[in-house]
Amino acid sequence: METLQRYLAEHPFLKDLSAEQITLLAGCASNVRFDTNEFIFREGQEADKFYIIRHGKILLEVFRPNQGALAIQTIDEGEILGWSWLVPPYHWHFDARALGLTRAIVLDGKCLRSKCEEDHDLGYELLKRFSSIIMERLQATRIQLLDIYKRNDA
Amino acid sequence: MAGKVEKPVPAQTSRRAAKPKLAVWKFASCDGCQLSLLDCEDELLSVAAGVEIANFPEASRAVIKGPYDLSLVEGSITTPHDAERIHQVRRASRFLVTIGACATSGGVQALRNFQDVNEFISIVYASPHHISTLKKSTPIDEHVTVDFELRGCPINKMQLVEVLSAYLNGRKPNIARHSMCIDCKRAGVSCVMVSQGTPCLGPITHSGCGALCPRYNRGCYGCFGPMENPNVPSLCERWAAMGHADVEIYRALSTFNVNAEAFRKESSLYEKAGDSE
Amino acid sequence: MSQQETDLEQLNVFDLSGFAKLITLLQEKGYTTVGPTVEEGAIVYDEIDSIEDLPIGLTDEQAGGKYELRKRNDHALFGYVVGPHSWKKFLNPAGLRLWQARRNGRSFEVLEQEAPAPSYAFIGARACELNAIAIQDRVFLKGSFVDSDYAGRRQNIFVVAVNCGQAGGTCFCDSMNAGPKAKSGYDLVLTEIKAQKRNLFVVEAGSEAGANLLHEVPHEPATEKQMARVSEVVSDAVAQMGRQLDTRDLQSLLYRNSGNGRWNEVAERCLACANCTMVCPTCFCSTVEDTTDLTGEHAERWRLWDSCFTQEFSYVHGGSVRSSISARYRQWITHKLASWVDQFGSSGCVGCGRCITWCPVGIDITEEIAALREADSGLSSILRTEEKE
Amino acid sequence: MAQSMAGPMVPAHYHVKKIKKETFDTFTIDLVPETRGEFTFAAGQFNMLYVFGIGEVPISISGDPALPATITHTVRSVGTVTNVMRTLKRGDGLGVRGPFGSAWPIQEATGNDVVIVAGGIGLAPLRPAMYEVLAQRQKFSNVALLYGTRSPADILFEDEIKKWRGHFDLDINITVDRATGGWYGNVGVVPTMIPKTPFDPAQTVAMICGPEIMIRFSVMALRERGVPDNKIFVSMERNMKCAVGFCGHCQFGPHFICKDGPVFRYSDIRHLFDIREV
Repeated sequence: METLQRYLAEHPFLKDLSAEQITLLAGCASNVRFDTNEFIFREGQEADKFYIIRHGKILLEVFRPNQGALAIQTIDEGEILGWSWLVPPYHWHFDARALGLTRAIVLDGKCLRSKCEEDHDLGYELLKRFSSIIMERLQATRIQLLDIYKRNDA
Repeated sequence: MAGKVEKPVPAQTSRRAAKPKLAVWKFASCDGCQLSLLDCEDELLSVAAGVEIANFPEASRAVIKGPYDLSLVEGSITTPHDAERIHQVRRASRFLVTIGACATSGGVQALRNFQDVNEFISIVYASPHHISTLKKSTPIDEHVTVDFELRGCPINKMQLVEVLSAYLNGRKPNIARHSMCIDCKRAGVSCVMVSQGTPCLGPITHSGCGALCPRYNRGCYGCFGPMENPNVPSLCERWAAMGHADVEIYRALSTFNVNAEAFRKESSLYEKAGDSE
Repeated sequence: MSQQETDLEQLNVFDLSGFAKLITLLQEKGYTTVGPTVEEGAIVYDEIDSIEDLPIGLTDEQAGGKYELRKRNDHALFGYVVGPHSWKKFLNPAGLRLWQARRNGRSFEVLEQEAPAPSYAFIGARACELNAIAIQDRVFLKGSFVDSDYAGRRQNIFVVAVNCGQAGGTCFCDSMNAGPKAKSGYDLVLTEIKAQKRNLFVVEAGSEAGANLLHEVPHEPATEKQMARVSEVVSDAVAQMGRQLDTRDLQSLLYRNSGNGRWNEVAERCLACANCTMVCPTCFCSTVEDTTDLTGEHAERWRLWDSCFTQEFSYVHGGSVRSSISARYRQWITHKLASWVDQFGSSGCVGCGRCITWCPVGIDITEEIAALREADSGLSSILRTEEKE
Repeated sequence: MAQSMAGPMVPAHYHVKKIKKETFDTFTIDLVPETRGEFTFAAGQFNMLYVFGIGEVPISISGDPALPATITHTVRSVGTVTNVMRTLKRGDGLGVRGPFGSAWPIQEATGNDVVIVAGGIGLAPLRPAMYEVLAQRQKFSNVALLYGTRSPADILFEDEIKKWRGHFDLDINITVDRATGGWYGNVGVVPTMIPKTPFDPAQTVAMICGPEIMIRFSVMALRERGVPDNKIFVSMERNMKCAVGFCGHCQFGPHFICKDGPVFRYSDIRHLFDIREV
């Protein structure tokens, strides 16, 4: 438990949170592991968690009828997986699958949501951090959509 | 329109095996563009050495069944039969190049696109019921995919030779899409519009004729149609400021390339004046 | 030797017969004499056999998009300014075969070049044009690569310059510090003065070749009165300048206004026809065309005058970088007046006014700069007010 | 006219030594001079390649500067000239003018971390820089290669990259925009890898080549990490006809890409990125 708390305190994503807030987060956190190709969540399921990847690689993909899964993005060690727990209606938008043995810290979103309602300072801090992640992902997706390496035959 | 230029062409160079088959097809037109090919006297032997002329109504009666490596298409689509036939030509052709204003923009016969065709027919023909025609004269690329468009009324024979050379050598034809003015200035011809007040369509017209009219002290008639992004409104305003009536502007834009969008769009603004005359 | 030194410094005078002799001498020395002559309502540069071919007694009236020849009430030989041609057509031809080659098995060989271009004697080059030649010299001769064709033509020319006695309606060489008095770049410079109904030319040598040639032309030392006329003639021209261009801070004005709305405004009028760049005596852009004959055995590479106003000019696979006319006009004027300085150490404009006269819709570079300046000062005053608040 | 034989527009004769297919639309072509001699160039420079009767195109040099006996280019066939070039056989003649342009700042990077960011065919002009860095690996601290392509099938120089990975002293990260089955690597655009790459922003020289948009966003990510603008180098692209500063086509603001570039210090051209259609 203590190592978990220390890991969270040292993680760049949670930098500058107070000791109390870290303790509070640690209270909602636990370690988890996924085997190769194991799904962490699937589109449409209730989103009540988020993950801090400690080791391994997660693939976000979208399933297209008749064409199978399309990879959208990979999430690496040190990065945050999942923000849907924060935004109603709290459902996952994509499938997330481990590309290899993956270890992560999972935080209970449901529990955090109610804590954020009680403690708006914490809520604000988390919202700030997650909104920048949402922004980065949106930006990356937009560039990806441009298909910049496409052939432009004369 | 003229943008879709090249498909990857395999190098044919000196290792040419069989001669590529060339076909010339005529749709609604005056045959003038086909004749440009015959007019290439100096080059004709080389053309004949380079290609097998498999179908060419103006030059020979021999008709060889397709497929053809290169089809030159002259004329616009004006009848239901032609609208079918062009698809057959496309299917039988590896490359299809349209030649001339009729094939690339509908030609002067596209003037009817803006009038009542049946009325024309009843005036012109003794037995109008024999006539089967479409309401509009349309360019080839409204019907099938075109690999290259060669402009002009008629086309410039040197440009035709250039397209054939480019085809035979598997390279991109050196056919510029800029204004006629560039050709005029390269040739050292003084601007007839500036120095003599002659109305000239050169600044909005596609290059290719070698500034033929200005060389003879005349304004450009726009035979090669609109250049790449032409600023037609600005030139027309200038003509008006020079004292040219709306009807003159309308008529200048309503000739061989009347159906080319940039010309049509602007001429329609001056059309009223043309009608009221 | 001492004789030549005197000539280089001293002003002399000759009359029409002296001038005629000068032309003949140049021809005898193997020069093709080219100069102003009338063709289809304009004064162009072409081969001239004698002074009879010059536009004697003519003048040109010029305005935005307008050029007209008129009779003068005298028989001046140089009573006009510049026309649609510039000397670049002789030094940097509109179309030039760079080389030709023939197939050689699986490879090719470049063939021997034909005879060199003729040596030209330029008769009647103006100060702005000498500056334009100097500007093109910097492009083709002074960089890391030397254009050997240009160099070959350039070193063979003989220049008989003329100081302008009048300025045209679109002239602004004074603003660009490029005229009307020729300061360098000539072998001989003439100033046409009238004396008792006679055409006289005050002549000054600008090179040893010029001084040597002058020896062979009958001439006499200029009188003090005649010498005084030279500066009067030039100052008359200055007073007549049809246009002005405020060059203060011009480079940064253009750089900081790349997003100015004025570009869209001028683009409404601009035809992107490229006339301005074709008539400009300094515009040097070209395109390269590789051609073949029908047999495919013979290939050539040609260089042709090109323009930043065409779509193809900025084509990078997939499309044109400058697809809008506003971007192309901005590119042209910014290059001409601003980035040219970064590239070659001087402005690319000599104030000859050709781009104004020969623009079919009369777009005026001096007017555009004035408008940009106004828009800029309006903008900066707003910014300043905002800062204060 | 007499002098133009020696002019900079006349190509020198070379012939094809080898053509190797890299991906479905790229190939690497090795050329040797017709007459004996070596071809020295600096990493980042380009040549004008002329196919007889077809035309000429600018192609960056992708070979090893330390091996000047052959010149190597990696070409994407996207036009008439490159389509024909792909069909050339060993022994076929080809015209070469060059080398032209500026070079990657290998000297300046000495003693620093090196971050090489490549997109698509943009790895080709950066490969000579990789060779030079690897040849004197001890002179640099961390060295990272961040490489993005459209799909796994578009990855260039896969064997070589595998070899580089085996050195264990390089950070090699490849990402694709579109993953296909069997791809277990990164998915996403190159700039997203910059925050995750270990380097000291204060002691880093970055070199970027790829589509202009990819350059733009990579620069942003590097700046966010704190890499100063004058330590970021980018290779730019514009229309080039003559390669010697005469034709004017490749102007990029006051710069000629052919002689002032293609490699620029970002701080020198930063302001141009703010201008549309420059």
